[in-house]
Amino acid sequence: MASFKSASQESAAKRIGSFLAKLVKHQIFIPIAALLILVIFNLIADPSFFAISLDQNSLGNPVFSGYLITILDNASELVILAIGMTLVTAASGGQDISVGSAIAISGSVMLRVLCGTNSRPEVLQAPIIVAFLVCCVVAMLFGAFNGTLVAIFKIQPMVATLILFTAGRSVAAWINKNELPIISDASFGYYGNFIPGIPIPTPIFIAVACMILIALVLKFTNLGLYTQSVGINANSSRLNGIDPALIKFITFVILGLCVAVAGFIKVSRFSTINYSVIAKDIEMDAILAVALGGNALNGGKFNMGASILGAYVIQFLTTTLYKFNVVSSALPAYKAVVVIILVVLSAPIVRDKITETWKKLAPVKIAKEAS
Amino acid sequence: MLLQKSAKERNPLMNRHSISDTNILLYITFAVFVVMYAAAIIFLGSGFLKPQTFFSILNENAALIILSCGMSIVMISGGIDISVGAVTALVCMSCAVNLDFNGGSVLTAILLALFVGLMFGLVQGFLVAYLEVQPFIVTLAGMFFAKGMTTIVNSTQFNVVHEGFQKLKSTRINIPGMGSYNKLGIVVPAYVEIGVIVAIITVVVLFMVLRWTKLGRNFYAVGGNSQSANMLGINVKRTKFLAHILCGLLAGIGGFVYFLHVGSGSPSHASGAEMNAIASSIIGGTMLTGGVGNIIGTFFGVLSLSTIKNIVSSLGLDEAWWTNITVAAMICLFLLIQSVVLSRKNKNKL
Amino acid sequence: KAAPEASKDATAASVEPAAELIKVGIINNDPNESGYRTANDKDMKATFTKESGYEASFAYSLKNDEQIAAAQKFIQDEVDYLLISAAGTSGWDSVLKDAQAAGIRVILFDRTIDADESLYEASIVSDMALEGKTAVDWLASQNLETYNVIHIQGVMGSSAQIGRTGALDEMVAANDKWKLVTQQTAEWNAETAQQIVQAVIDSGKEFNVIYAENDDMAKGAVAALDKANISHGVGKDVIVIGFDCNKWALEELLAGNWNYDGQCNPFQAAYIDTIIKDLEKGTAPAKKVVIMQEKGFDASTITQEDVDKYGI
Amino acid sequence: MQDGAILEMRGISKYFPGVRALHDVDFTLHEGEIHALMGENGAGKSTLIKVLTGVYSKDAGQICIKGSSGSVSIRSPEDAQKIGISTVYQEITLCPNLTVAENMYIGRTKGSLTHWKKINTEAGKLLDSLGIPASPTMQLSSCSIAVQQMVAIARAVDMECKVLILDEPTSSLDDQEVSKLFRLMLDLKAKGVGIIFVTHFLDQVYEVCDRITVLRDGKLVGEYVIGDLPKVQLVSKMLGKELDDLSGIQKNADEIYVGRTEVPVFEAIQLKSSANIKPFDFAIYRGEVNGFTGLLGSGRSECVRAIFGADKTTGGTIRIDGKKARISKPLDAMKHGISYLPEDRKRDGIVGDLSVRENIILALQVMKGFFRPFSRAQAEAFADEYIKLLDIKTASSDTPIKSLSGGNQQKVILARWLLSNPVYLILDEPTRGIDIGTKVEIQKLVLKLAAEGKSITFISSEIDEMYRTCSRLIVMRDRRVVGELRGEDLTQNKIMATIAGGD
Ligand SMILES: Nc1ncnc2c1ncn2[C@@H]1O[C@H](COP(=O)(O)OP(=O)(O)OP(=O)(O)O)[C@@H](O)[C@H]1O
Ligand SMILES: Nc1ncnc2c1ncn2[C@@H]1O[C@H](COP(=O)(O)OP(=O)(O)OP(=O)(O)O)[C@@H](O)[C@H]1O
Ligand SMILES: [Mg+2]
Ligand SMILES: [Mg+2]
Repeated sequence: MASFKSASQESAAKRIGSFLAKLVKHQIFIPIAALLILVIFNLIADPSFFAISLDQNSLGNPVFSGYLITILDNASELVILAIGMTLVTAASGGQDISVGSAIAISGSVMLRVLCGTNSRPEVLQAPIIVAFLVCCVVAMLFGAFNGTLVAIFKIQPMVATLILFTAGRSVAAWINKNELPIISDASFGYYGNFIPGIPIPTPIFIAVACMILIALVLKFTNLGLYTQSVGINANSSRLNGIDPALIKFITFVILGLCVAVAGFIKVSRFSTINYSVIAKDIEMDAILAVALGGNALNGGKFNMGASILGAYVIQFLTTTLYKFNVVSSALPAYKAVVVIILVVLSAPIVRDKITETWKKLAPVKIAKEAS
Repeated sequence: MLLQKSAKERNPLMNRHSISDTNILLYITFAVFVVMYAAAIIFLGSGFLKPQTFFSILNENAALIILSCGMSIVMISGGIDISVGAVTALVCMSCAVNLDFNGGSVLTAILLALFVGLMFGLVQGFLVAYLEVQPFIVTLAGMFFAKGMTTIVNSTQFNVVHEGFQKLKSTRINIPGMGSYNKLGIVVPAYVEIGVIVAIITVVVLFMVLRWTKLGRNFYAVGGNSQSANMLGINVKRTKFLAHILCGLLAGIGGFVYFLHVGSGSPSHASGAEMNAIASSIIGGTMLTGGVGNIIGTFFGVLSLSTIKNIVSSLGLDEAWWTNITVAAMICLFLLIQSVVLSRKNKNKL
Repeated sequence: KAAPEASKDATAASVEPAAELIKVGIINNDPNESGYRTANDKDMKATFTKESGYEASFAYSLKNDEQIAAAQKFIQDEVDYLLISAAGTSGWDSVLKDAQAAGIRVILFDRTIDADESLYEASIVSDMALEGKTAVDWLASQNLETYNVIHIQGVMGSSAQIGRTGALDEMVAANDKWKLVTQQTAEWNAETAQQIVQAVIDSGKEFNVIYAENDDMAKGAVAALDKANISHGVGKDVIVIGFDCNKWALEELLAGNWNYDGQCNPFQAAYIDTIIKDLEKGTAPAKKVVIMQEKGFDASTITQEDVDKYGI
Repeated sequence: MQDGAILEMRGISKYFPGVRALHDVDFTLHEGEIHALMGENGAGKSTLIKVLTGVYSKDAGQICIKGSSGSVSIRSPEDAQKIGISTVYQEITLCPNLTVAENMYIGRTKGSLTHWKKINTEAGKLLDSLGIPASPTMQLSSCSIAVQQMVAIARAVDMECKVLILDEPTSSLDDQEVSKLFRLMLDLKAKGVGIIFVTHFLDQVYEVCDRITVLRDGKLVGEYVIGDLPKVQLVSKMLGKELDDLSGIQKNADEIYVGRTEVPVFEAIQLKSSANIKPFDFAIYRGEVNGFTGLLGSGRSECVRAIFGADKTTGGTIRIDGKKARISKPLDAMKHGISYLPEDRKRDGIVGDLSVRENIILALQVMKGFFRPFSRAQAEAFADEYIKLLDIKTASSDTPIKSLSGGNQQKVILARWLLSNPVYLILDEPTRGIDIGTKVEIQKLVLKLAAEGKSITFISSEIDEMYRTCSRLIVMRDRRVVGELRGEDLTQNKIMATIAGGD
């Protein structure tokens, strides 16, 4: 009897072991594990981290607040950029480092259209939707510029986008002649903050909409197959009728669109812009999000969900560090340590080792329990 | 019988000396640099005619040259290191604190610089080579870490007053026959700083290492195709490890040269230097995809990049935004020339 | 050559300004950094024109090393004066020595640097420490029971950050009633400032003062307060302090949403102009270091005139 | 260790996720012998070699080498080289960015410096002596795949070694090169080197080998002295069943195609491409199988690439079903019902990280359109159908194609093009690296497709194969079409003569 029991337990343990091994091997495991680690850490350190309360804001509208809401809210732009960055990375095997600058440009364009010639208009000079569309077109044009350099002229993405990275913020300043446009119309602020009566920050909705959109696109078109195929082997792809240059170009244009949306949220948050610091260093975070999602930065296969989770991990981490009041200037050092721990844990070699030890340990544990 | 034609007859192409990708990119860089400088002399005149303008470029960029060399090496071996700028700042700050507050000497400062660089190289190299984590992420974390550590070491900026160091810092090597008259009619000799000598030695040594040593060739092989390199009997992991160590060490040396040039510690030192180093390497013909590159090219890459900036500041642009836009446009032009020439060459090959 | 003669024959030059333009190389931070910088750059541009006898070249960068490289270039281009608003305080002495050797005179504006006084003719700067002290003194005069301060710093190591932080740090160290709820750098960035304040709000910690080292960051902080329905401004829960006197910031003050704004005067060009004219005449500047006149504005006393006059 | 044994492997096992690549395999290599390692695609030959040379770590087993007591641990190809094992892997494993000479010497020279002059002259000598048409200073990536293969061989045989491993070295070589290689192998054998030789060409095995080890499904079938094992038995040992009769393959009567007047399915007039071939005329009719033949590098591949639009066409006209058409990129050709199976599978064929399923449906999917992806179930069904049809050995249709054995990768690519149901199918070396059983299957398949009315162009380095399947051969020399053979001209002798350019 006893021996039977232990045998069945052993096989159960094996099953659990192999399930875990499979899970651990799966790409999305990395950001999930990272999130879990952060959640557990916060739970132990201070459970109130997860409290969400319904308050009224200064306009008297009900709003949810709490760290979780803050994380979801603040991660929105990053999530949107991570979507585009994942596609660019997959198809071209490189990264776009100009997204921060491009956000400055698209934000500047948006405000320029809304403000007209006067930098501090009483009323909006154009409907927001028009401004947004113009801003989309401009951002996609800049995306197309990067895309052309990469796809047609075969310049490596990081260098090709270095051009816009260098010029972008100056272009943004030039668009508004260095004026500081400020929008006083409250409705413009809805998109970066709250829509009256809805207690959840609007950027969350926009981010979710983008996620749904990309999920639909990936499901109902071959974008995923084409980008991956081009990223893995452009030669083969061409011989199968895919135009690698076109696909690379398209991913950059899509990233341009993502930039426009992110830029819209950013300028809406404060109804104004600061050319030199808006979306500062966001390119690094966006790339980090892709990498934390376990995607290879030299192109090929990708997992969009993992990238998006990666973006949330970054914001979660940042907010956690703020919460624990880490000495501001030393903050990057802590971030670095966490990132390193995460990527090391997710390194295939390390994960293989972990599964191995787990497999070895599991029967021992069961045996102990049985005896 | 007829099937026994000699190999040469059968393949008409084989006798043609083919220029490798590495070399053609180098030629392009060199040519564009010369043309650009000549154009600057012709159209912008005075300043560019003076030898010291060129030497100033060297003085200002000695550290960047060294950092870019390290960057080129990791890039050739198929990786990237974006921590070098932040490591430079950390090196400066550590050395400054060591000299002024901890009673260090120039020697201890140099050792400290090398140590810091080496440690970054070791750890990053280990993670990249042996745990196979993507180099971009490892070194991004390295950059964050170095940034944080710099302010942990000391959060404000200050000039170093240490005497021995000041002496070293103000040592100038005059170049005979290249001086020029100043406004007051006195001859100002042309000079380079010690850092330039270090940089040139680095360039020459590394050029030889990459060209003639086994290790150097292994960098190319691993960058070209690491799987193949492994099967050719090259220890890929060790090679990558060494590339990062070398890059780290060069970041240490470059950091000290930077320190010697500015003579101060500050958290904002060398910010963005990694991007300049990457851009210089690429302008000099190193490919981010690995396996292609040349140190001499990198050297000219740095010079080209800063000449571009110099030209822009001499253009007398009236609005601030033109500065960056023009710099970007010129980089763009440069890359386009490179790209077009390269694709022409590849077309001819077929 | 012509240049040495011109400086020897200084009187001629000043009598007939159109004949011999004075070459100035102006090294500034990028004007898109902030409203302050934009105003400062405009002021310089408006002053150093051909009409007033100058041939000005500009170089912009937020990076110290790029600025130094630009300075070297101006030296080789043989400008007569080098006007510098340094991005960082350190690392300038060697290039200043080169300028001296080349017979080029240096005038610092807006920002001091850490170098021997003999290396420059004059410096026209804001006293950031004083700005900080004025603000902190104003805050102390509010006689709050306790001071729980959220301190949002600028880019670490910039002279504005050092000066404005120093005053607050001193007060906190010296006084038990003053506490820092958090002290973080937002690097002049409104978004980051918002995140920092948001984190404090989410944590439920008590605070009643926001000390932001510039207007942008104060704006970010206030956005976070608005979201959480924490009142701020005159007679409200939280005191908001900013710096730079952007016009929109002073309007916030006028509306009673903020409490205090420290001025940072960007208009140094006129001073520099006089000094150069003096130097050309052969007279040394009256004062080597000119400290800009600066005020602090209290929301309860500010007027529309102040906004129009001092807003930038 | 056995007497005279130079290498002994005992109880070797190697598992990949979902695949038992090797299970308890023994292998013994004697001094001065050529030992054939045989088996179907996916039998585990390459895996055994990679385990031996330290590319993969083994899950169980021991390796003993003469000269070192006890079992040795080989953890990397570097270790293997040090012990005296020199290897040519199945997939060419050289560095494309380095020169030919450097590829021959890197990783195996002593000292820490590279003597360029020395390696260039030595490489030059070696290349000349082996008749390899490449100069030492050429960048490897500009060499054809055959030349690369020969460079890899040159590198391996030049090494001072006790054991030489050749994993399908002959798959892209022509007869001349092969016989040169065999002479080399015999030389080395005389010097006491043990050679492991993997190939799917049975004739070659019987020409040079002394002993055969057969693997099937990762397990050892047995070790035989060559004289004891006739071909037929060897094949049945490999396949685990009798081979279908080769004589069953009968090409269509060719006479009917001579001087036919109907409109060709595809016709090219003075077609020229950026790949530097002389303009050529070409036509293919419904239900016809024809082929390009010629020496290595004579431009066969370039011709078909031009037809498919894989290289940029720079002149000439194309008619499809008599109507003028423009093919400027592969997609145009695909839309006209043309399919092309490229010769360099690794570079132009597979999309390594994608699954077998995605690789199979890729071409059809592209033709169907960007906005109309196949449903998962549909893709699954297609994949399963062809995995079964071509007997592709894969753990599942989700496995990334790069972890399949070489021959099975080839089958996947074939499946891809069959699935797209072409009118005109171009096969450039479709049987390269495919085992004898499947080879026969493929030849049959080609003829079956032709019988169904499809047109096929077939290129193979094995004249035999061409001879058996094609009813018309276009002969190429020096990038020029020099003749066309059909009907009774289609004899081995005539073909050789035309290729060589003799009249
Ligand atoms: N890296 C890998 N990951 C997973 N499976 C693998 C890997 N390499 C080989 N396999 C599997 O191991 C089995 C044996 O493959 P191997 O390459 O040794 O075959 P082979 O005998 O060389 O065949 P071929 O004649 O086609 O080259 C195959 O089923 C293959 O799918
Ligand atoms: N850029 C190039 N530089 C040098 N040689 C080249 C270049 N391109 C092609 N060749 C040579 O041209 C020859 C034509 O190659 P191709 O692939 O057409 O030969 P093939 O007749 O198909 O023979 P196989 O497929 O058996 O190699 C090759 O031998 C190759 O060496
Ligand atoms: Mg094989
Ligand atoms: Mg061919």
